[in-house]
Amino acid sequence: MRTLLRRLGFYVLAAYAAITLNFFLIRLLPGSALSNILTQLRGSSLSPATVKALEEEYGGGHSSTFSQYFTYVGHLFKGDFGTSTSKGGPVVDVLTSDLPWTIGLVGSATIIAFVAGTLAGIVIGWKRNGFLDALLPIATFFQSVPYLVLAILMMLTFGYYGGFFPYGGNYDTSRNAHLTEGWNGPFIGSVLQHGTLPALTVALASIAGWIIGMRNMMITTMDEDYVLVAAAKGLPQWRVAAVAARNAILPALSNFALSISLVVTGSIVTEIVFSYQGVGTDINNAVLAGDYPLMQGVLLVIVFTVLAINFLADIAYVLLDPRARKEA
Amino acid sequence: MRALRSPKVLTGLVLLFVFALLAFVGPLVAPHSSDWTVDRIHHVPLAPNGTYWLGTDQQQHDVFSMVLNGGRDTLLIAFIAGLVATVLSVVVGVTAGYLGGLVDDLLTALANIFLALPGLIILMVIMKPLPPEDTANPFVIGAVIALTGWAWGARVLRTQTLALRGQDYVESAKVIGERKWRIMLFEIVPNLLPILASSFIFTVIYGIGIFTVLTYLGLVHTTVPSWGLIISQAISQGAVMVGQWWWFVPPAVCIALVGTALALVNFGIDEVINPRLTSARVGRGKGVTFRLGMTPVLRTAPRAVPATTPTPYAPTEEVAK
Amino acid sequence: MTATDTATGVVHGPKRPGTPALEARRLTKHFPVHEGLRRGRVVHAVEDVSLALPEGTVTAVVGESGSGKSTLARLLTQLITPTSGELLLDGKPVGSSAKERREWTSQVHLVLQDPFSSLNGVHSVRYHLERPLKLHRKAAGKAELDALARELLERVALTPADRYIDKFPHELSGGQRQRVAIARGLAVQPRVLLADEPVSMLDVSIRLGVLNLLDELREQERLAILYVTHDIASARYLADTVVVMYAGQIIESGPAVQITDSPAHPYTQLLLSAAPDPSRTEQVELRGRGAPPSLIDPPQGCRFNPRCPFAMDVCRTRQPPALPVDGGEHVAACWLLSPDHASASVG
Amino acid sequence: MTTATRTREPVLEIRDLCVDYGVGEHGVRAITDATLTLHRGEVLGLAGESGSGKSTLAYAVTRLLRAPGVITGGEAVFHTRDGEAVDLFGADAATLRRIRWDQLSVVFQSALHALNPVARIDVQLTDALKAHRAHMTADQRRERAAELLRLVGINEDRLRSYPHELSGGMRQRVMIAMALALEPQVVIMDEPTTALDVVTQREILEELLQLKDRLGFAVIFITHDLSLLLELADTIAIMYAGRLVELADAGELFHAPRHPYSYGLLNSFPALHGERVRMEGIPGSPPALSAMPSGCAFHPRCPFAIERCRRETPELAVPAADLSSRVAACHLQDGLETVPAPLARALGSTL
Amino acid sequence: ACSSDSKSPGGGSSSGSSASGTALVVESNPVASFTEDFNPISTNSIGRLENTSSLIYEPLFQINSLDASQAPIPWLADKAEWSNGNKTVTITLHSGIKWSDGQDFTADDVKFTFDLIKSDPAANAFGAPTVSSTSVTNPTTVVLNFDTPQKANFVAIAQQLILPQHIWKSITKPEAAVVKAAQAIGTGPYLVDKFSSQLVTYKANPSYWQGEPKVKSVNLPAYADNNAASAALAKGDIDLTGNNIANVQTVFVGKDPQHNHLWTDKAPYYPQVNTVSLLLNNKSKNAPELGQAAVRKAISAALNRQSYASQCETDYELPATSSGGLTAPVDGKVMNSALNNDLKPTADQAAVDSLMKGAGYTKVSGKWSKNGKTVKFKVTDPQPYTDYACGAQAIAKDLTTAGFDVTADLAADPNAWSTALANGNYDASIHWGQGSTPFQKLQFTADPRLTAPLGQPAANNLNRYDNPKATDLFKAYEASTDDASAQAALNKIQQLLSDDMPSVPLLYGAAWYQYTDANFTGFPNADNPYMNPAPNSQAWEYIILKLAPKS
Ligand SMILES: Nc1ncnc2c1ncn2[C@@H]1O[C@H](COP(=O)(O)OP(=O)(O)OP(=O)(O)O)[C@@H](O)[C@H]1O
Ligand SMILES: Nc1ncnc2c1ncn2[C@@H]1O[C@H](COP(=O)(O)OP(=O)(O)OP(=O)(O)O)[C@@H](O)[C@H]1O
Ligand SMILES: [Mg+2]
Ligand SMILES: [Mg+2]
Repeated sequence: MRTLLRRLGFYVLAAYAAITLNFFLIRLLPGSALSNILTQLRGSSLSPATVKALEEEYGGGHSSTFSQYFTYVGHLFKGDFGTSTSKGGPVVDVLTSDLPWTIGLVGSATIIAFVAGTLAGIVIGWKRNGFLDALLPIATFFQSVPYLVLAILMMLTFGYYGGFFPYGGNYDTSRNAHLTEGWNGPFIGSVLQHGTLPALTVALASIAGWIIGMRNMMITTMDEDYVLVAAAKGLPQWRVAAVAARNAILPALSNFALSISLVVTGSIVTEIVFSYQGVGTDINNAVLAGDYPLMQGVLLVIVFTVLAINFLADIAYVLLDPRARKEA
Repeated sequence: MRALRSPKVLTGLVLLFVFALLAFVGPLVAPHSSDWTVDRIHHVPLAPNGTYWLGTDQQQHDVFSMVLNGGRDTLLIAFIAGLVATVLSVVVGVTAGYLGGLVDDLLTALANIFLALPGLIILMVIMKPLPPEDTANPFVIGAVIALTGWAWGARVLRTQTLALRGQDYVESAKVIGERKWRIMLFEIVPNLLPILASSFIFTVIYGIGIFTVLTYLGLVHTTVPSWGLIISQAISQGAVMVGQWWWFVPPAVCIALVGTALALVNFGIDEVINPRLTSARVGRGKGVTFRLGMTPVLRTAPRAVPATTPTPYAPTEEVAK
Repeated sequence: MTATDTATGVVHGPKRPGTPALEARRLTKHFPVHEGLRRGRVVHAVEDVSLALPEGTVTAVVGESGSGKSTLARLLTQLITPTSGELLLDGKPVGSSAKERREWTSQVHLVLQDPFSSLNGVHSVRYHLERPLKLHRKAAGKAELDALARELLERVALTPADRYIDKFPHELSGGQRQRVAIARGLAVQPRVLLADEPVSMLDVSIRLGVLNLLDELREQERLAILYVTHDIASARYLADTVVVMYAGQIIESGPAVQITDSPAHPYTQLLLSAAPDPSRTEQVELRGRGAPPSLIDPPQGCRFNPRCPFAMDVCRTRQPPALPVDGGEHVAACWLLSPDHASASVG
Repeated sequence: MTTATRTREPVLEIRDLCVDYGVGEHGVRAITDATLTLHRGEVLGLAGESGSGKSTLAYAVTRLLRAPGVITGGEAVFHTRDGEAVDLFGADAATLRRIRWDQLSVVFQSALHALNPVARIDVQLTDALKAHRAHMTADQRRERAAELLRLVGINEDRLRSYPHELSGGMRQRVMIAMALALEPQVVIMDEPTTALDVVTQREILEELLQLKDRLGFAVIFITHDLSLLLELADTIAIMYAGRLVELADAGELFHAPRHPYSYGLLNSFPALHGERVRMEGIPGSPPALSAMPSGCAFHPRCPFAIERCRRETPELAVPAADLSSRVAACHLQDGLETVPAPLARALGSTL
Repeated sequence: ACSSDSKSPGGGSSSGSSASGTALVVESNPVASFTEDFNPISTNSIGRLENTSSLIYEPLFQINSLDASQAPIPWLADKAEWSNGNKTVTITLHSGIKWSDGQDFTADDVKFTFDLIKSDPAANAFGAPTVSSTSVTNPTTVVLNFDTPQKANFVAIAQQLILPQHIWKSITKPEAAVVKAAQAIGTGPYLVDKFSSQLVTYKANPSYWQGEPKVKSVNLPAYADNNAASAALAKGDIDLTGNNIANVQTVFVGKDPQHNHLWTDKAPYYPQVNTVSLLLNNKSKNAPELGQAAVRKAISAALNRQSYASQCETDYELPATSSGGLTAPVDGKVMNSALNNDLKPTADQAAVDSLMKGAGYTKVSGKWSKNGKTVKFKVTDPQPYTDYACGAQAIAKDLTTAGFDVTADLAADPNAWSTALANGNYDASIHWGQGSTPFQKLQFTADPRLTAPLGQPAANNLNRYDNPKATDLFKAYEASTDDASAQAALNKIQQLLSDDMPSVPLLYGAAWYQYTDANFTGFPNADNPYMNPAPNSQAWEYIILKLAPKS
């Protein structure tokens, strides 16, 4: 329990640091929502008075940074992230509408990749130099090709040229689709169809890491005496493999938590390439439009999610490893 | 250097060498400079032909020349990112691991926070305020990328340092009166080299990917076309939609190959760090399968013992007490 | 249980005329433990140890695992700071400033158990030897360093020096490595050499070589040597004086042969009866089974009393002082030796 | 030392065992032509320096040797409880599984590493029962696990502990209890007590010998502590550089070693009694597998080496001077050479 | 649960109320997702982002900016009369108009709206001139008074969307208010049907004052970026849009040549509606030489406009031909005829030489210099605007060839770039023209009254042109009460710009416009140019009302 409490303490600290960093980092940025708005208002000859008024509104306030900071923190605690300057409406609304998509896409892809990759790693490691080892170079390729290139390749091959899957949007919004958001078959079908390619990209890019990591851990663990003991006991093969896998999975679990922020980075890219409408595209648009409240909101939500996943992984680790539990 | 024998590592090294060469001499041997154009009027990219091996882009730049010119920045930036990140991770990781205590707590918390922050977003935010001179400077970009890429290495190095800290040779160095920094630098760091190499390569791969993305998102200011920039322009100018593959496939393939090459080399380093992985390779292709608990029996041993085998030892009742 | 109970006067170790090279007075080391939310608990790793190491002698420290042998050795090198107690070099107390501590490193050297890990695999033999030379003897110039390094190798019988000086640890056998480790210790020209189980990781066939080397160093260099081991037979072989530790305390000390031939403390007796001895003919009986006590919460009185087959009431309440066994150097901390209590003895 | 109930019945016969590490040109030979027989109820000690191939031999026989270890020759015949003779090197996986633990179990050097750190003791004690005694119910298995713990002197309330919650001695006891769970014919023990201190070591060994007397299994006991073996074993095999160099009854070996290496080893252990004399051990260090000396591998360190030792590899043979069936691999003992005095002691004399 | 019939005409299974018939799909700006805000005066509501505000809220008049001489089209207002030296306008409203909640639309609503943007300048996103006072004469007549002549800015008054007073009077910070679908009450032809973050649907307002529109429903899907929108367009999923699409002939028209159309089927394919110019910062700190008219004119003479038009704009835009700053293809009728075709498509080195020598420069090792200083500056444009980036590089090349010391500076971030421009923190930059009337277009590059000091944001005259003569001429235009004097003033301004060249006209900027007539007919095109199709709120309302489903 104690370890967990300590970890929790760290997470609170990290969250606070993120909140603060978030505030000050963004104050450092040049440009503002103003120029974005002025650009949008082409076609009208704005009077200097209007420009001034808009500057007051969007050009960054003039009150002291400190008091801004406290207002910001105070608002955060009330769940108020401010108003998006590029999309209108509270940032919270943007997040509530877009975050579920991202979580659904990235979450499912990551979990599928983790589970499938780990299982594959276990099998490949167990078989050592079996024919499955041929998977390794392929896996290496996917692991090392940048997300962007991978996403583009996927979009071109399976989407644009192959035509197997749609490669833009979250579901079919075309005029003949007549889909209603909600838990109904056609809608979910469409969501799955549209999610396939981006999810595949996220999954493929990360699965290789799990396969290789798990294989290496498996081979390392199989060298442990207790695995040999399991074999010496005349246990069935799968039981011996299970003993090794059960121990090898522990480091994989901490790696899982570590890699989450990489996955997040990758999924932002994936969303952008596949025109997927989630917080990844949001943050890109927010950066381009100088929409700082939205940027802050997305950044915070992502950091909090990563921290939460890390904490969950910590808990899982403690539950799975009796040695960690002892310290706890 | 047993790792060198692995065909994977060898392929990786050869590829890397080729690309490193390309980065160095590419700009020198490129038929044209990056801003050279075939003409100033046409806007339909030329397909690959005898003169322009990889065709031209919309502005009639020679793609082959751009690809040759584009490697240097990409590799340089990734390399610098790897270098800076590795140095940072050594400083933080080894210091935290070796000194322990409050320093460790603070540095570890710092690394963990950087781990939790999604690098790309931080970079988007950091790159924005940089003046154009800086976002065009490979050293600055590399350093900034490194800022988001050091934490993994630091964590691994810290864990490893914790293990090395207890080694007797560290204790022995203390006993002869070595100073702390010297112990860290001369006793611990050399033993971390394989891990450093691995984390360096990892960061370089990360650097290539993130630099490509940053260019793609238009956050990098550069006048020399990097591979990422070529891809980004091809996509924004609709090359994908009309199938002008020669414009974006070559740089994409270059990036993919460099990444793969690095990962292959990392394979070898992994085996140096963890020799057990090497033993997993032994016997491949020799008709021997190693399975846990089923040691293979290959009756190849020459009979060193002649037919007159000495009587196996069997104590007799009389001799036993 | 208070420290004042114990014999404050007894300083263990070989008795030689003059000031001992190194003397420890009432050294105590408590390691803080972090367990649960209860704070302020400590491991009583070394308790009230007084030990003198005169030059030209070998003192062996024996005892079971966890009895505080290594902690004692590390305390003497100042790798860890004692909770209380005092260290004297040639009769002079040492301060704790960084400078004095560095000074100390040139006088006292520690050779560790595992020659595979006590030499850094990335450095050559030369580097290992030249570092202390540079640090403490301010030897300058390549030639001078080289000459000194070769001389050191020859002193530990790694001859010809040429064959070894540019090798890396992994190119040497265990015994050769341990010799290099010792040579490095000699490089600082120490007065005192502490050896923490220097041969336990070595192959049996080469152990004696290293022990014999230590013996020669005692004779030729007049070093004061502390030999830490759990192998009581080798302690007997090498040492002038054997000091037996149990649960952080010295419970018996005296001339090596005397200790092994007629141990006085029940724990020493137990230790001897457990040691393998092929020439033993009768079946041994272990008297005092069980595990050593928790050092966080050591037992009242004599720390051996829960296991002791002869435990008396007094053993459970009062810590025995070091009592003379036969009028000589041989002392043991056992109430059985006290005339007041011996009568109550059962065995 | 030896017990009255000594039978002549062989339980494990190893003939001409050869083991390589690596295949093909990268392979090195770790065991050459090892031949020995283990009899029912006997304690066979295997001694020798680090790297001499003791563990390799033990694991190869049980087919538990890890990659890149390969058995390149010889055979190992195991006589089961039911009198069936199984060639372990020809056996298929199912047969091996059947014999393992049920008839032949192993205690590893470090119990800390040999116990699965994430499984409770009871699970580790019962999983072999589950695999080999299908008819037992969960309750019976539990009861048996508790019984086993009591057998090695551990309170059964420790059943639900994890390995890291036990002390080193307890862990090693658990390991032994585990090895005895199915009452095997043979237990192979690879340095089972090296990591423990002497008092605990002796406690455990005493218990082990009692159990052996009660249950009648045979033991292959591997250690480099020859003085311990001399107290413990019935028969001792000495290995040097991958070969068996001497094989003799424990008492014979102690009093009258026939191989110079055995002699040297015996001279490396300072005595607990008597006069303190300077001993020299064995000069030099053991050879590396990849750079074996020609002829007798021991000749560079041998004080008695003759020219022949450099050229010819001696074979295990009954020393000419002995009538017993003890064997040693030394040219000096072939009856043609003059045997140096230390190697020619008569039985019954003292060192 | 009951989703089996979801493909049947009539829309989603759950919505019985959705309009019948095929929906018209429009798209204007890529957004990742919508947030429910239909506020017409906010700068970032759905209506503003997607140019659909006037489907709900309507202006007083409609303007076809393709023809500068065409009179405003009466809409909520029937007529507007200027008096008092162009300082007062009396607006007569159409009668019988009702808000969609049933309340009457009256002059009070118009007065309320103009009062509101006076008291809250931030709400004045259309740039309507600020009134000094307003009064309502009767329910259909409202009088707006101004301090200065404002007839020249009538377009901005005409296009101000009118808000229902009964709803908006209680809203405190109107420009930031969030207007949910249910509160989106206007006079317009459509009502919000359904809102989801990925798709907004509008349905026809059955009681619309001009009669229920023929297009019964309008769909507005969210496309995360240009690529997604282009792909959807190519598939025929979008009926009306305006995107800059590379290879538009292949990617869009070629996919269904029968139905997929652009403004015309020949290059430049799009209507050319504004003047893209090379803004030269007259007050540049780096390059004070840019403050000299002769240098600016020499720069103009050194450019290869045709090259930018073909290679950078892929022939979607034409090279500029008039130095007066107006857009020849649409402003022909009001252009100063003396300035027709005085800009050359290719560089004229001789002209450069004479202008520079005239200004006292000499060529030293190939570079024009004076007092040892070369004319050294940067052309800054954002990397992501690939056509401008291309242009900037080409211009740098041309100018270097001509003897200037110029580099292209491709800013990574458009936002930072536009901030730099607004604040006067640049030397030179390619920028599109702004304004929907010829006068506004000229104001954008040259009205000294609309600029701001260096370091403060300006929305017009980013090149910081400062010339009292220009101020006078702009004032003269505003004061002119008849067409002839107005035209005379306009000609003078053009002449001044031609002489001084505060910014260099480069290209005629296109209004991006793509449509497919597979489902609806009646789109404007070169043959029937009834409205400027550039994505603009009012224009789209006007166009949509002209459309009819294909039978
Ligand atoms: N740094 C430390 N922190 C806390 N406890 C420690 C520390 N070092 C040693 N101890 C404890 O002090 C006691 C004595 O340990 P020490 O290593 O001196 O024993 P030892 O006699 O050398 O044993 P061994 O024969 O196993 O080497 C042990 O209980 C040990 O757990
Ligand atoms: N995986 C391996 N690859 C190559 N050589 C090996 C491997 N494992 C062991 N060896 C070599 O085989 C020889 C015999 O090793 P083994 O472990 O059997 O020795 P041992 O007698 O058990 O030594 P110890 O007393 O140290 O346990 C050694 O020389 C060792 O170096
Ligand atoms: Mg110790
Ligand atoms: Mg072994």
